[in-house]
Amino acid sequence: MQLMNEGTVARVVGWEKGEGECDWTPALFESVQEMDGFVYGDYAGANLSKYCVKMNKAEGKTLVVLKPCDTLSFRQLIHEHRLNRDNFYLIGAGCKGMKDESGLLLKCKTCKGKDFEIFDEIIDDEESKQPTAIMDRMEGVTALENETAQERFDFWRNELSRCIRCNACRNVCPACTCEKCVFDNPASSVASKAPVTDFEENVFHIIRAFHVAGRCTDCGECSRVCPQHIPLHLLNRKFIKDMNELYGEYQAGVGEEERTPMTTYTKTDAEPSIVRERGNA
Amino acid sequence: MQMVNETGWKPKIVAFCCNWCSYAGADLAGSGRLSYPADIKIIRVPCSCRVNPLFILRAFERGADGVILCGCHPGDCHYTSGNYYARRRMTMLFSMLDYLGIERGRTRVEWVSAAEGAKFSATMNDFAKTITELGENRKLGDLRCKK
Amino acid sequence: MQKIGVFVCWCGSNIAATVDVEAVAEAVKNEPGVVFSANYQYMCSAAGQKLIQDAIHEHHLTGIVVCSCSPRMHEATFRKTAESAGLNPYMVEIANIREQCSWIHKDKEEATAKAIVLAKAAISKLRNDTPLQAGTSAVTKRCLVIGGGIAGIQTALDVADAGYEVDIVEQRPTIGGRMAQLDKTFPTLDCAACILTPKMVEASQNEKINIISYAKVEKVSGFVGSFKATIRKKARFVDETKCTGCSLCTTKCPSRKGKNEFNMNLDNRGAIYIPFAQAIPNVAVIDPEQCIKLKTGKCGLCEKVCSAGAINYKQEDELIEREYGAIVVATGFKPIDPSPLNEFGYADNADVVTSLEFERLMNAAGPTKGTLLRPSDGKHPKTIVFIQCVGSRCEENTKRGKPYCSKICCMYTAKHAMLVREKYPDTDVHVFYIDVRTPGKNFDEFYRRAAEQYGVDYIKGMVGKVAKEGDKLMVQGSDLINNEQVHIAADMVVLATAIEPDPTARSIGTMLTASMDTNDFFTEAHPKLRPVESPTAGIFLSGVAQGPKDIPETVAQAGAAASKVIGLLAKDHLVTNPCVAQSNELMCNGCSQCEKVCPYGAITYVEKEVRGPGVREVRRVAQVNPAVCQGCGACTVTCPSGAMDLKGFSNKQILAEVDAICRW
Amino acid sequence: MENNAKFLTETALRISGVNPRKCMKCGKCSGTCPNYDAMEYHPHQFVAMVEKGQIEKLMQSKSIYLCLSCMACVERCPRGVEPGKLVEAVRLMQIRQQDKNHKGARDIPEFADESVPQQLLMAAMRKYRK
Amino acid sequence: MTYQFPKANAEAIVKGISRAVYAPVEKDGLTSFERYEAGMNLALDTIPTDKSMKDVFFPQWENLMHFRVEGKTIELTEEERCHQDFVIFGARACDIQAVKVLDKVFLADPVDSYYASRREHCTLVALACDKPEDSCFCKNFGADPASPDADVTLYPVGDDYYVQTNTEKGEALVKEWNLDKAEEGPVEWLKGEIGKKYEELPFAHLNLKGFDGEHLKEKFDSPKWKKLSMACLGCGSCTFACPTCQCYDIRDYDTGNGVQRYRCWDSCMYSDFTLMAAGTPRPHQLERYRQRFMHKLVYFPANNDGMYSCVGCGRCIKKCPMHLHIVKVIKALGEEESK
Repeated sequence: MQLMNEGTVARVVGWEKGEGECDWTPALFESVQEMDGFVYGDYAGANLSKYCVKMNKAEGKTLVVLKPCDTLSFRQLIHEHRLNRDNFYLIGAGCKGMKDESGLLLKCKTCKGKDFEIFDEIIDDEESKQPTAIMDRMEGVTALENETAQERFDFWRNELSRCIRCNACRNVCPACTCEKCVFDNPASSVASKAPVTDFEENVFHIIRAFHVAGRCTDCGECSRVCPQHIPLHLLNRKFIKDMNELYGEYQAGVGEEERTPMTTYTKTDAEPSIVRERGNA
Repeated sequence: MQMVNETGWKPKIVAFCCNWCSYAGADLAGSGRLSYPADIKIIRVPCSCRVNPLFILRAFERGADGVILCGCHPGDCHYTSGNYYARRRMTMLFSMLDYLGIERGRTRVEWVSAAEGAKFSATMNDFAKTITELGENRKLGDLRCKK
Repeated sequence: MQKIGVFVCWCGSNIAATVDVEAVAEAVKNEPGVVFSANYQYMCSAAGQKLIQDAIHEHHLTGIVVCSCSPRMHEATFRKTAESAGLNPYMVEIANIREQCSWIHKDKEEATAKAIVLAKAAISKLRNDTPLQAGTSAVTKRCLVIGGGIAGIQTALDVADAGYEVDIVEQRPTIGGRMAQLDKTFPTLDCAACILTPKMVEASQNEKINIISYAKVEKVSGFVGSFKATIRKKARFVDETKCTGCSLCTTKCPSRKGKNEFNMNLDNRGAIYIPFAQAIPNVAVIDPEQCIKLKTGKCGLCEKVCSAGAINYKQEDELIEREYGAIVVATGFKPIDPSPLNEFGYADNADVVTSLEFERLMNAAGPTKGTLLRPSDGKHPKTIVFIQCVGSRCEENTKRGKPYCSKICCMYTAKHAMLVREKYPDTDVHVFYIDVRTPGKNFDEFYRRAAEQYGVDYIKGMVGKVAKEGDKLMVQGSDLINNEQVHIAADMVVLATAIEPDPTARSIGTMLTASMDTNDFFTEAHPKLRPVESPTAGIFLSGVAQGPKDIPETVAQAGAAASKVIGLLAKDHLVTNPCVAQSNELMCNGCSQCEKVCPYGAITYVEKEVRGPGVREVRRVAQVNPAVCQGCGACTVTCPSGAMDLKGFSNKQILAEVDAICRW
Repeated sequence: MENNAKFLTETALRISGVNPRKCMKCGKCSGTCPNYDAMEYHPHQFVAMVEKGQIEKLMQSKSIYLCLSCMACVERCPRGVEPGKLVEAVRLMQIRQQDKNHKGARDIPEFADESVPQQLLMAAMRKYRK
Repeated sequence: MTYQFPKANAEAIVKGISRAVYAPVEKDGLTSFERYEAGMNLALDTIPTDKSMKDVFFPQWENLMHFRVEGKTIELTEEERCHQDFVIFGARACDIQAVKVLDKVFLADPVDSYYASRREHCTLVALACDKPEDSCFCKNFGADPASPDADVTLYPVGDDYYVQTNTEKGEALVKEWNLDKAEEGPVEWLKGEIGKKYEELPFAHLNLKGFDGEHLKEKFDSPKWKKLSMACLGCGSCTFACPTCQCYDIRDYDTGNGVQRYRCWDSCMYSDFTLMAAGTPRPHQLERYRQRFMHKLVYFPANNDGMYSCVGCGRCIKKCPMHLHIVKVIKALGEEESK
């Protein structure tokens, strides 16, 4: 994979091995010698798009290795003017489904597909084109929707009460690139540092999901990184499912259109009362 | 007139009204002496699209039992498109609250024009009734505020 | 800390009968920041206002809350009161304790309690108020009209009449637009040229009007009152100041392959040409695609025959930069291309023509000099079938056509049918229609005349197939009234094709940040009450650019747009609403989400060095133009970081109100 | 509408997936129909009659068998109503209840001796299962 | 004294303690120290728990005081300190070492009375670590997994726990349990076994040479920080899992009727950590990342007689979403030293 020599690109963002079998870490390589440590394979789960925001202002081009799903995040970040396409050389890397110590990652079990949305060069093989999805992406959301309101409430209380507000979900999220998050901003009137009450647990996750609605590519990093194992993707996917159903199929990070379902409308959109009229109470 | 249930508990309801249609509709309800419960307090906003989901969550945090957003009818927005955005945003927010198991009836959007004083009053009465039936908001408040 | 005064109005007994005003004034005394409170019978009266002014002076108040009637009633009054006492007028908040309290509640205790909460909410908001200054911006007294059809001409004439300079930018070599291509006009059947050309001449002779033809608007920046436009005037290769319009060159030009756009490509023209005899400016233009001299360097015949020496093969595009106070969009329309609707056989049969082509075939200045002849063999058609609603009224988002009614087809089809029957009474004329829509003065009478006096055969039903059989066109359609399928062997078929906005409209809309609907028609600021203004301040709409309409409607709208322009240009300065959005550049991500929801195009992005505690770098940040922003707040909710806020209705102000109301 | 008619209408709409209210009554379907003259009820009438609940009349008419299923009407309808699908739906409804001796999937094994080709059974299942 | 009871009785013993008991409890696949209630799922075999024992003495958030505004007067109510004895059951050597680190911070002058009151009222029952994880490296930092320093120590041998009391407080607690006395032999055997097991762990011997005040500048200026910190998201997972991270923020919550003043954990990984009017002193993640490890390995020992504020529990190894952790830092910067 080290076909990029110095000159064309000033640095490479990829992965290197850790102390054990599965603890690969996103890594920065700034010279050809360093590239000896470069690896790509089964444990390259992290989405490197988020690191690109930091690299956007660096001198020279940065080579970044992106999996098919990561390219969606990259494209979305271009839509949001957080990245300048010209500053990057993108290697689309084939993906056979990524793993951690306990096997195939959750996000890969509901893989969205193997197409690269944006790239300069693709390195893959036949095997990496085979679908990895083994379950329906919206299965979890649908199951919850079919429960009663009380069941849903109990489910989410149990899940969200574990939140320790470590901000891993936010900090890993390629859609969360605010210079200053409202929850960190003392002037915003809603800043908070610890989930002191149920309400603070709820509001952080509702608002975070709302802020990334339409921009979330469903890369699944939030759930992957949560040290408390909260299924955060179920919140984002709820918005994705709703938007698909109400405003037409949409995948953030695909195509040239910069508008998201939340920054556009039609005159015949569903009324908010649709929430009262459908599904289980 | 105030809504009171058996325990003496009274609902707290916040109504966000856009300046051009619904706030004027509320004024018309007033000049027509069309009553609705005193538990409902109105906050004036320039347009329904000014209402941030955070405002609604904040109301619940601080002890509101219901929040209603009123704006111009779709197509009649003073700013042409504000209520269309509000409609999508609120649909998404309400759907999420429902998904989290919060009672559906606690949030509502109604389009009330400046000429619809009667509708404003009827809507508010109906909403207050719904909230009274639902009872106190226990799922989405911050208990620290109760101290 | 602010010093707040609270003034509780009795409104006679309107408030005082149900609300214990003294209790309200007493209850708010302990609110943080409140240093004074009072109640009075009529706060809006001269004496009431004096009470407020005195309190402002005496207690050095920094803001006031008036508990009274709706702010829609007296907010302006109390703002003026405050201003005259030296207070910033935006440091005034109204608690509506009449419409929202005393008038709708009967129980005094309950109403008083609510009035206190409303007063406290207003106080909480006021604590977060900041003084706001209404800005002003100068108005450039010049108007740009994009499009030189009847809509643009009429607007220009009306604006010029009021004494303001107007530039008309027209993409074709001549003004006149679609109307110039028409033969006769309904419902009076007067000839289009006879009523249009005098207007064209008038426009060209008006000192205030400057016609920039064969040009396009390339870039627009700025905002209401001071737009800056760059106009590209394409090279004509003919010196406009020298050409006399003698048209000798056009007859001598050896190149004859250029399609004559003015005649809907039904015949050819020279490489150097004047679109039509009455063109304004009456100046020749060279089509560089066809000109032998420009392509091969040989020929130069036109230069030789031109006694005025106007030909200049070296002419280049010219860029004109100018400032305008107002811009009028009059970009007009074109008929759709019916080829994709293959059942009508337009692409395959020369004798299936669109209505605009038919206009040219009937026109004395047209390719057939006004004799109706079939394009295929030049014979007189004996049976003509007109088909209405071709590509109109189709299901949305399908390739069948447009979802809207094109509005003018019913009438022009009746006109065509009538003209044919009048000129060639031996011709059979059939019209297939779905509905005949004639809502206009003398319109239905006109249509009935076609059917009753001229014997036009109106068939309710639609054509399913047009197929060539020998030298006939077999038209198969349904006759719903007789419940039968009809087959007509026609010599000519005329399609009343839908009209769509000119293809340049979308790019112009984007340039002007003027919103458009999904069909590329410009959106009006309010569908009923502001039908000739775009939501983007300073942009006005004239003619079909806004939606299908006929000539009288177009002229009426053009005049209306002109009066709006005049109203704007008559002002030296615009006072801007200070309650506008503001972007905190330190927090802005530059993500452009706000820009997308702004209905006014008030938000632009700039690369800028931002400075703050520990921050000093160049970032892409949003900037709001306060002269353009109308203060709806759509951007504030779209902004995830909260960088965008609305003055006068800031997040803090609204949250403070929420907190005050919801206190547990 | 009486109950049976209502049931039939709903069935026709469900099978066809057509919304007859989208029809603007332009008659283009009938204008385009190649077998118009043979039919008692024409494509546009199918749409109107289904909307009015007159399914039984349609079921009894020979027209349902005279439709060539060329789908020209579906292709050309400006409003996307798809009359051809309605004709097909009504035809299916008629076929399914012929002589009221319709067989369910469970009845099939009785018939399935070696002389019955497997393909026939499968084809029948596919066609009439809906 | 040495006692003995069957492992199966552990739950009954915890239930039987008359005071409040905090013990490792498993819920939804995660373990943490919780106030034990009947029906909870004791997790006495887990090493280490997902969340550390720190939570008991220094919870993620705690109220300090409450202000109430009436008219123009302010009324202040202080939060009560801990005044009832309680027991922590099942503490591990690393967490106990961590409390010693916390003591250096919170019990030094000025004493943190909220923390001190909890320390005072606690009786600590420790568990020797017979089944360490690969991520354990506590012995590098002075903790002894074979005989953790507590009021009472439990040694799992076979199907039994052997109990040794180390203090009077401990002896008093164990008396309540009415246990049979036991031989010391198995305890000594187990200590030996544990000693051997720890020798075989992958991170058993880390080279800590040079991690002291003497080499402060050299470590601080190392060019390796750039690469080490690159993948850091700046989340607080490591600090919140860490048993010694003790930074907190004091915040006010406006309840509408008054103000609740509380403190909550803060993380040096956050961009708004120690935010001042002039901005943050560590504007980049590199500086924040360096701060955390420099503090654990250099600054803290420099100021506390060589005591590291890492205890080798291995939680950061398990919790970091990007697999960054202190062992990588020690290895990267330590290598430099050995050259």
